[in-house]
Amino acid sequence: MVWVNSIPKPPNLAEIGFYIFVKGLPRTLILTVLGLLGGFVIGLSLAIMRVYGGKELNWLASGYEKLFRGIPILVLIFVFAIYLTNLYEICIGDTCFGIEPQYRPLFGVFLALALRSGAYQSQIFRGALLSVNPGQEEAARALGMSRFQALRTILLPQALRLAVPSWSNEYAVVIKDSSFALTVGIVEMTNAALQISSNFVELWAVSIGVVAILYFLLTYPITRLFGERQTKKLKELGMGGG
Amino acid sequence: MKREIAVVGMIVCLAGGFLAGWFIPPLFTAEPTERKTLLEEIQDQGYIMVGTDEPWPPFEIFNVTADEWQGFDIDLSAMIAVHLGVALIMTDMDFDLLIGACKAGSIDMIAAAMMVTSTRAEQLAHSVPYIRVNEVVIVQSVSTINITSLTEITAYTVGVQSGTTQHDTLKDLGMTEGVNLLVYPKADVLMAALDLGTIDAAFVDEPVFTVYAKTYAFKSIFTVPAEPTALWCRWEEPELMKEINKVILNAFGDGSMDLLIEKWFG
Amino acid sequence: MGKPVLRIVDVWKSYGELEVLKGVSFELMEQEVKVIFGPSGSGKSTLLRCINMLDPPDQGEVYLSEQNLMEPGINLNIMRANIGMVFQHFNLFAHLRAINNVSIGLRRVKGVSKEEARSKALKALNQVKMAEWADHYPAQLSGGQQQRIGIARALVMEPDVILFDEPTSALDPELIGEVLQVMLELAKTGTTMIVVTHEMGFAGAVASEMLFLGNGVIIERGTPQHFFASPKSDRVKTFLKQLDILYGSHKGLLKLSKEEEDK
Amino acid sequence: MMFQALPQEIQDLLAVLEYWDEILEGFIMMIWLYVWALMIGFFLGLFLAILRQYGGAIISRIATGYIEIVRGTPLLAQILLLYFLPYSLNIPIERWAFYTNFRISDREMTFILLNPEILVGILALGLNSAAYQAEYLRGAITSVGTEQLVAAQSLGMSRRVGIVHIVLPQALRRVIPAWSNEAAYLPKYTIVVWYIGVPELFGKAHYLVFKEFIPEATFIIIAIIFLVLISTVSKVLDVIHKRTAIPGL
Repeated sequence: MVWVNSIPKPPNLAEIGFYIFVKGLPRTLILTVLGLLGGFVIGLSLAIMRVYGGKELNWLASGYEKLFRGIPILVLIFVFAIYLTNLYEICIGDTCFGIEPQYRPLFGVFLALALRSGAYQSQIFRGALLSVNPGQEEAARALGMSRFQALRTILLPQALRLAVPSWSNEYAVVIKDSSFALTVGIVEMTNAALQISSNFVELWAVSIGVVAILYFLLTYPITRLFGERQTKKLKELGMGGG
Repeated sequence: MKREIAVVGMIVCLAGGFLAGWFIPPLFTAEPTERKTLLEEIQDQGYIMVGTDEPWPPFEIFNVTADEWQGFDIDLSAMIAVHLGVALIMTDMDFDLLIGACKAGSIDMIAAAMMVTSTRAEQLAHSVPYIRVNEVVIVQSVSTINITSLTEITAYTVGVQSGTTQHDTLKDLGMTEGVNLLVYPKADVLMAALDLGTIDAAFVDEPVFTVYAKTYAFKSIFTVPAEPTALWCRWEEPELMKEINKVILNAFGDGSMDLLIEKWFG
Repeated sequence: MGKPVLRIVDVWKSYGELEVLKGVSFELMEQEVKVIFGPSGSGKSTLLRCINMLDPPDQGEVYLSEQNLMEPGINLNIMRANIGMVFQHFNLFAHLRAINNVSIGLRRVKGVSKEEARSKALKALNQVKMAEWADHYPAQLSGGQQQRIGIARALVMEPDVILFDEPTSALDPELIGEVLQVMLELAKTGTTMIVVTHEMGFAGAVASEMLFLGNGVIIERGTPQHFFASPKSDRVKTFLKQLDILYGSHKGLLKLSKEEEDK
Repeated sequence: MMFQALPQEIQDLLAVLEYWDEILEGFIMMIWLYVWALMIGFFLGLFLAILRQYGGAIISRIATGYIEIVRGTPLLAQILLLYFLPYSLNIPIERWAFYTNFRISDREMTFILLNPEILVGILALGLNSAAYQAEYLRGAITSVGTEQLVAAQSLGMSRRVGIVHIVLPQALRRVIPAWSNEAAYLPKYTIVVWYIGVPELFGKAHYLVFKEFIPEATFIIIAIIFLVLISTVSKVLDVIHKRTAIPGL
């Protein structure tokens, strides 16, 4: 049946939710998880550079932070997703990390999310590293550990635990930012909702409302669980600056 | 610790190189001696990436009920894909970004009811025009607006889709964005805004009006003949364009184009 | 002695399961100084908070100048302005200079004009020997200086009674003296006070009556001489002995402060 | 020979900068939205934070619910919902626009103060920012501690006076570092209003892309504008913070 000649019956609320979930959730989750992990690697390296690196490294890292915190995610997504191929063909050659052209927009959005999230996560980890009690490092060094050993075995494990509450907020930010992937045609949850509304114009508000609820269900329990509970747990353990 | 700094330094250098590569591309633009044509590449990878802007029915829309792309442009692209012996992958993006994306190589071809204009032709190559549609000024059925020339519409608030020829036309007539010209990135937002009454009129392709008039109470009050519509790809890929033109001309020859027009505009 | 300023009748207070006050009653006459002491957790601070209704009691009555504070519909804010309070941790307003810390109560509660409030505040600061620090922020002052400003803040409102909640227990030993000195002078000028403290020397010097609070009830009451010479209850004896071990002989302290007074 | 023609990249940048009037219009529109959104967000956020901290059980729950729901849903969805709310409720919208025209050198420019789209944009951004600012403010209020309010009450101040004159002045100082983060990064999110037809910097960028077809140069310019704006705002706020610092806060 041709859509334009016979408009099908509008879906009900459950069908809308189901469509958005089945169609959009995988892309949203892939982008969020990869973006967070990429941001984690970048953010942790930057944080260590800022706290323990020399003047030059500190300067480099804070420059990176300023750059990626200052550019809107929409512009970043745009530049990375659409002009990535161009960029790689110029810089490296004809291949783009061996990524098939059809997945390049997805890869571009991932890069944008990871680079941006890295800049924010760097701040989170830096704060956490600084709020580990300075006595901890002294005690570790007094035992004869090298600076790197102290960082790896004593400071980082504590700092990572301290970072969990803010990190869960970052998760909420990334999952929402991933909705801007719709501008480059990636069908994640928001785009799935827009597809429904472009088919059934009367369902505009409903489908957008449903997708908003879905985002809420994806973010609230996690930020709640890792945010408030973890903060309480950390307090019981007596960790964090004192 | 030194090793760690080296690793971190490498990451930074990569990022730095990445940015440097952005700003100093001439350093790297040594012409590759043996370059595969896009046509060969498409046949190697087994699919063609076609950029479009959904929704713009009946040219293109993603049908959520059938879970597939539908529309005149989609069918035409499918014919080309079949002819090339490859799969068809549709990529949806904002209309005004299509040309830049195609130039950058993110998509291989544009099939988005894009009319032929001289400025666009400076950027990209167009195929044989496959259809010619009118542009119409539409208003709510209950509206009393009446115009005898397009210039008169400047007295009202008009909505257009960003980056279309209609956008350009009205801007050239001296309308001001945000005051009496409202620009929406998506057609369905534009149509909803007209129905809502935040705009007095909209300026769109006639077939698009026909489709949306099935849902909304709209009427057409003025018709403007427009440029023909064509498919677009990069100037550097004449081989691909030759194949595209072949398919379109064949379709005109064996009557399948008439069937398509009957199916979508009939 | 004049009429009772404060009368507390059978005050009960509990936090959930925990009974903190189990029927406390006493009267406070004008110009009288009462010292309340006892082991931690015996409800001393809670008693003070019950008196100025920051934590209203569950049961019982509190009369300030024969006005029942437990009566519904009474404007507690006005009543509280007549009860000064000095806190263990000073609780100075961190965003205000010393002078404004003292004058803000006058201006916001009593609606005194800016100039008048300032001159009154300066007078109060003079009284606690802090006038030259008037333009400092609390964070720039030592604990003893902060506490003296806390006293001036309570004093400037000209309250009927001032409650002191362990005013020296958060201070370093060398700073305690200056605060006690100020409090001694206040007592001498006839300020009505209730002081929760373990400074037995101070108590001996100024208290007209001392109350030993244990497990939410007044176990023993009497003059300082009574407590130092022959306390009746065993719990008081052990407690005083522990204080002795901690702070040295209270009798010695008592003598010292007496000598100071004589000078 | 080499210097006869400017490099292509520079030519592209110059071609885009030819449209400086469009860019300036978009920039002013962005700042306009930003200032309003920040102000609405601040006052509403303060209100929400106080309700959440000092309201009774029910009011505090309502404020918490609002904050969590807004923080948990994407801004784009909020804006689209708000824009089509009257549409769903069948409330007709009258068309109106307040704007001024002015000339700079030879270009005719239009500065639009308010139209329905801008109103929705300002409201949506403000309502969204309020939820975030409320959380920062609540954190600051919590860190001031209850003891300060107790001390104020012991002087005879009412709860309301104590909150307004003792707790808030301290909380507002403490919140500056966290708040200036929000203030500095809010401009980035104003671009979303382009989806409902506000001619804002990002929309202008799209227009330039379809006019000149030089997306790289256009978006580099847009990115630079944002970078400069955001670093300026955070620098200024930093200086203000240092200038107004009080010992111990």
